Amino acid sequence: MRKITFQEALNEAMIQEMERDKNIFVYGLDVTDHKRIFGSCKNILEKFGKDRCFITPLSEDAMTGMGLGAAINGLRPIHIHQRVDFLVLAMNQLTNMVSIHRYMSGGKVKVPLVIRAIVGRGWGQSSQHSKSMHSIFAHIPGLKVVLPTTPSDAKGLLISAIRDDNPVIFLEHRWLYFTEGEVPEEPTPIPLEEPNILQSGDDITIVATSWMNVEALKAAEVLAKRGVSIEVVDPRTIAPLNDKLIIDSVNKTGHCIVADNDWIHCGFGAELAARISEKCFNDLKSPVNRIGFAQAPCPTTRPLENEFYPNAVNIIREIEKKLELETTDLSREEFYSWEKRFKGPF
Amino acid sequence: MRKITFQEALNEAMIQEMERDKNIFVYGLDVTDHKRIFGSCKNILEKFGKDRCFITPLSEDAMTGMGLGAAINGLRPIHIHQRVDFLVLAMNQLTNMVSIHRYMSGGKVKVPLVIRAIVGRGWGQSSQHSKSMHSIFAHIPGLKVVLPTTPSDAKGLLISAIRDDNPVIFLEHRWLYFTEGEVPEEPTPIPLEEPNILQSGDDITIVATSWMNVEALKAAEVLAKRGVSIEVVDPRTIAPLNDKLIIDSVNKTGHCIVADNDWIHCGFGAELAARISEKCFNDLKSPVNRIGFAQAPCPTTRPLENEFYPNAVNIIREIEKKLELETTDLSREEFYSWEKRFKGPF
Amino acid sequence: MDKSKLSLELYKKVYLIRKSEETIIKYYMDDDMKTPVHLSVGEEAIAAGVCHATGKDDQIYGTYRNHGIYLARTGETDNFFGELYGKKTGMAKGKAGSMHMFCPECNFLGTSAIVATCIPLGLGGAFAKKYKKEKGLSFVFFGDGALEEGAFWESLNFACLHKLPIIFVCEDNGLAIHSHIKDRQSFKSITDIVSKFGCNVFKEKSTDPEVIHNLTLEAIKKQKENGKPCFMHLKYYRYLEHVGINQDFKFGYRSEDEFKKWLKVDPVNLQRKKLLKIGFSEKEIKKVETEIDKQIDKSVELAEKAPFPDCEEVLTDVYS
Amino acid sequence: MDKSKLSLELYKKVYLIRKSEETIIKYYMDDDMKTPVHLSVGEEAIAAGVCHATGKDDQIYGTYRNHGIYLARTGETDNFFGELYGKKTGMAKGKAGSMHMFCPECNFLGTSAIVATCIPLGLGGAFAKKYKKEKGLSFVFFGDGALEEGAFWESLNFACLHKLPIIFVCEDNGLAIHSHIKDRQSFKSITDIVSKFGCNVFKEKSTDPEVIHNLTLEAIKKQKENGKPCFMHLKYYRYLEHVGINQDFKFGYRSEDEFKKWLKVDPVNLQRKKLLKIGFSEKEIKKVETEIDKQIDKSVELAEKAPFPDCEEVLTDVYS
Ligand SMILES: Cc1ncc(C[n+]2csc(CCOP(=O)(O)OP(=O)(O)O)c2C)c(N)n1
Ligand SMILES: Cc1ncc(C[n+]2csc(CCOP(=O)(O)OP(=O)(O)O)c2C)c(N)n1
Ligand SMILES: [Mg+2]
Ligand SMILES: [Mg+2]
Repeated sequence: MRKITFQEALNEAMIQEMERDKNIFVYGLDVTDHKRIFGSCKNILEKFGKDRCFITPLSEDAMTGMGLGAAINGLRPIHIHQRVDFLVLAMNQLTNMVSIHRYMSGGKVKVPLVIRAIVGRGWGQSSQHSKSMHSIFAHIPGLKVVLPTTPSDAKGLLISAIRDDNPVIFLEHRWLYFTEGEVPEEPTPIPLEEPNILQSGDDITIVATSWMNVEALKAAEVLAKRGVSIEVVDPRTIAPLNDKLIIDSVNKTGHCIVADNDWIHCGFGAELAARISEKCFNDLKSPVNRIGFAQAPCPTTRPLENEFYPNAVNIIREIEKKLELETTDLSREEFYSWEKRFKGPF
Repeated sequence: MRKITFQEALNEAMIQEMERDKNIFVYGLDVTDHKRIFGSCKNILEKFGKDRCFITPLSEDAMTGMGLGAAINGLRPIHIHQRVDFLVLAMNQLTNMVSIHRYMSGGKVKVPLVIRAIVGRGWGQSSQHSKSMHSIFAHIPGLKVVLPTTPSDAKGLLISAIRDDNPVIFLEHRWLYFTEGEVPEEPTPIPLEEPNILQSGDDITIVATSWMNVEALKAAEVLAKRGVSIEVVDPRTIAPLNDKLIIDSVNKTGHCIVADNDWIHCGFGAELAARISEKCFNDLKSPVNRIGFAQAPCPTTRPLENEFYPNAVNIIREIEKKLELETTDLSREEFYSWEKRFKGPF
Repeated sequence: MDKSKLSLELYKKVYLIRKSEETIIKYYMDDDMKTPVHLSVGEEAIAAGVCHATGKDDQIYGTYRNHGIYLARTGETDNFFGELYGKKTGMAKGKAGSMHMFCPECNFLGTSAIVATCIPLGLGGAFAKKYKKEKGLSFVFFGDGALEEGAFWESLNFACLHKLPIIFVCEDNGLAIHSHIKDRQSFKSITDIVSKFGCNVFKEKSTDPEVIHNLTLEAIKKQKENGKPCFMHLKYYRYLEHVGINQDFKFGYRSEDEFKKWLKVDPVNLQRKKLLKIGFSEKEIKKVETEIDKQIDKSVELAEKAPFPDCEEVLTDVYS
Repeated sequence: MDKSKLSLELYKKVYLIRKSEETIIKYYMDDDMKTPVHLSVGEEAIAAGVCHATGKDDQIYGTYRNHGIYLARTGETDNFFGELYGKKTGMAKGKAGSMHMFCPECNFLGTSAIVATCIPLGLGGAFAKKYKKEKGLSFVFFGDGALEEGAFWESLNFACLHKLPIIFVCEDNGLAIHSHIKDRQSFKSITDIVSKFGCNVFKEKSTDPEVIHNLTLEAIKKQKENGKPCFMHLKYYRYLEHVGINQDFKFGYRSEDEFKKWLKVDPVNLQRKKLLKIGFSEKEIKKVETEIDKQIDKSVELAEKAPFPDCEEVLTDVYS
């Protein structure tokens, strides 16, 4: 199968869906400028014109409610934010309106609204351009929350999100935009609410979200050479959460680490750990541990940024502790370094 | 000791603190009208004048930022919201400004800002006047989040919140306003970050928040007659969370149910369950179970409201299952019914 | 006789609203309608006047104070009382209650208890009309308090920028709960400001439903002419407490004298007197009233008898 | 000679800003300043003109595009470059970076990378002044894009309602990232609107720092006279890309011709020429420039050499 990047996958999903259904439109700050939301909105203006792809004033709150109003009137809006951090300006509409409108109508309306937002990271993005906060959205009944990891998921899940008749918050990690992978050319939806086993293994399960899957896979690769067999499971859709594959995996391996791309306290990692601890109670050989951001705002300077974010090495060390392995010599391993890909500024 | 209500306790805390420190002021919608925020702001206007107690326009976002600006300039604002649901309009200021300002200044400023908000419930408050969402605020580093349960906590914790140099979100359950209890007359701060053992017991630990403590205590009372000894622990401050007493309790009893006054998915209950499962791994005799709201917006009509909210009976049934007890005959027990206290409309 | 037919129709609407609210007041203390009500008593001329000017293709959005516009728009009371009683026969099976009245069949598309939140929603409705090149306008009702929320200004700017087919209807009772407009707003004339965004503006303090109705027709015409959104600033007096069924003059935040002045031009009385003046007999009017009374009584009875929704309903309709 | 002293002081400020930004540009590709920069090149007249009119008791709040106002207000570059390099010597030990410049010692009290978020903050500063009956004004800088956020309108209303000692400074470059003001705003004149909230308004498109300075003094005077907040609408041209160090005319969203027109009245050149005209010699000016150059070079050197904060710092300063 041909390989494309995550960003191209998003772009392809939108274009193919917009060709299929003229009720889909794309809007948000910067969706038509030359940067095109890190390339993910390439050619959309050219192909579909400015009625179906347009910028807005800096008014996140009203623009979200506008999307809701359009959605209940038969349109299928895709609202895009360059950062998740800007989405909190719309928190009122999200929690008090978007999430409840169907319920409050006794099921009479549908809300096919997609909100895409990018999780920033690195090179001084700092505290206001790096939040993910997916647990916050996932906490609110009525919203669906999706975090794609692979290019194939980016396309397949975005197609499903667009076709879904519910509000879907779709959070894309900035660094994943560069990743390449096999992606079908045809528009092939991947069902929401199905976790994905990124790698099978027997000794321990890592449940990871978004970018942390990249780190988990790296950890798995490194430890595979030492004979440790790691299963990496990506929940992908975190609300509503279908945990069957996750529970099966942990029941099989008996050990679990949750690596969430967010703060730990009251995060989605807590939800995973709570469920797994409860449902795998009899099969767990060690407690479920959690890995996540340092419990602080994200600092700007690189050395503190390095401390703030967990990585493959942290995962490896945690696994070693858990399985009582010797400390692996990592001096010859090459880990992901954003020096290579992401120099900023944005 | 003399007994007063929760609402009187809040009022007393504010008045005593305002007498002590002239930099404290109180503002928000409706703080000066004849209802005085369910009585909690009684006499404040009269005692301290309109410079220190005033209403605002309907502008939650700007008014929160205003409080932050005042706080870093040496004042100690208390901002009040009739419902937590209105606080999400200020989510941008809370997550992007209030929580980070000290960190981003390298520790140079202090943010002594108290935000009081009321958790609505019952009699058709519906989906927009009943949210608690404390896990959402607790997820954000830099914010402190406090949920008082008893009148004594209402006073002691509010005093501590006001004296604290950090932003504190103080969430008060509407129904607790009616409860009476012993409260010291002197301004006696109760340290934040200390859970409270509301009742000691040996067989099982219930960790509950806010109103759910009332239900847990009732369940404990009912089951005590059947010889079951229940420990009820109230975390009180949920961010940052000091879990020592909680962990000790569960290590002692070996069983735990978390009863959170909120939705379950990605809620504070998940954080508790995750921590307890991890830290009490060796002593837990059964998995930690969670009790919370139905995963739906809060419906208006009473029969569905009844379904939506968990109560003492749910806790009792869960305990019975857990400890493999026979089903208790509850037909002669009297449970809390809001028919008696809260007839609405607000 | 067209003119007098209009007068009668408007009277029916204001009477229906007044009577429905009085019916709520009558039964509210029975504690069967367990839902906070924000009554429309005093506001009838606006609800009837504006809604009567709307056509099938027009849409309506509002606030928790929505009984007036709901009744004026739909004319129906079965679902209305069903919803107030929290029954299966309510338009949302009791899930919504008074604060979220809703009727997609009548293009009555959303009301909300969070101030100003339906303004962006109505914006989206107007946007959809423009996008799909459909006929009709989006009418968004809100109170004077909503003018203080950022969402209003953001919506106004977007509506004017895109020349959306939207009519903003500001129902100004000078109060937000118990606080006076002068303690909340620094500007003297909202229409002066709004017009500078590129909005057609209209203002009125009449309690005469026909005046409001004509003004609305004018606004609709103007919108069609120049494509710009309209903003109607309409004053009225809230007779009762903010939420609930009682008068509240005893609390002193406003004077009963003011109320008495407004009562002299009570919209329902006004319109009734007008009918008499233009030739309707007391008997004819009574007949119309009795019919409405009966409709309401029947609806209340139905609602009382109707079953509650099943308990499982708590978890349905969260997702499609 | 007072007048000429003022001209020199203003020149020092615009030169300091320009030179600092040029220094950033020079070293940015070394990848040691790992922080997104929104440069003030083109905006110097506003930063210098307004800040030079502020006194010790006045406070300043701004956005991510804060280098100009930071330098104009503080005059210091050690902490400034320390922060850009992410070092311990930065005013926030590297935690803040370019987008959060901060200096409580100079009453420079907050800048933020979320549009319009510092407007309410500045409101709080002004409120505190009034509450404590302290001297001084709160100056809040923001871009034209901020006018579209609800927070602006909410803050404006509150400031005017309470007659707070605040000066809103709108730095209008006609762009929000790459989007033009006409595609975002439906109103033609923001000052017309703002004045109706009860604000003193001032507008200017000069790039002459003295003009801006005098206008600011006028605003301060007016505020003292009638106690009302002031709103200054100041136009300028952004020379470079929104974020980063490059020109970006090749992307076609704006024309280089426009730039060339503005370049003719470049604030730094303009002020320099003025100095020559009023009698300063080339040598005198060079001397001043060299001193500033040296200051900056020294600061950069210091910053480069300074240690990074300790790793434990990631978890300090979260709470007091
Ligand atoms: C965002 C928000 N803030 C506060 C409230 C509490 N509240 C309910 S109604 C109301 C007053 C609104 O006044 P107005 O908009 O004039 O409407 P009216 O009740 O007069 O019709 C307030 C403050 C709310 N519901 N939503
Ligand atoms: C609330 C919010 N929305 C979007 C952004 C992304 N963003 C960063 S700067 C900017 C443009 C702001 O334009 P303006 O206010 O005119 O300031 P300028 O950059 O021109 O100085 C935008 C949209 C943001 N930072 N915050
Ligand atoms: Mg009002
Ligand atoms: Mg700009």
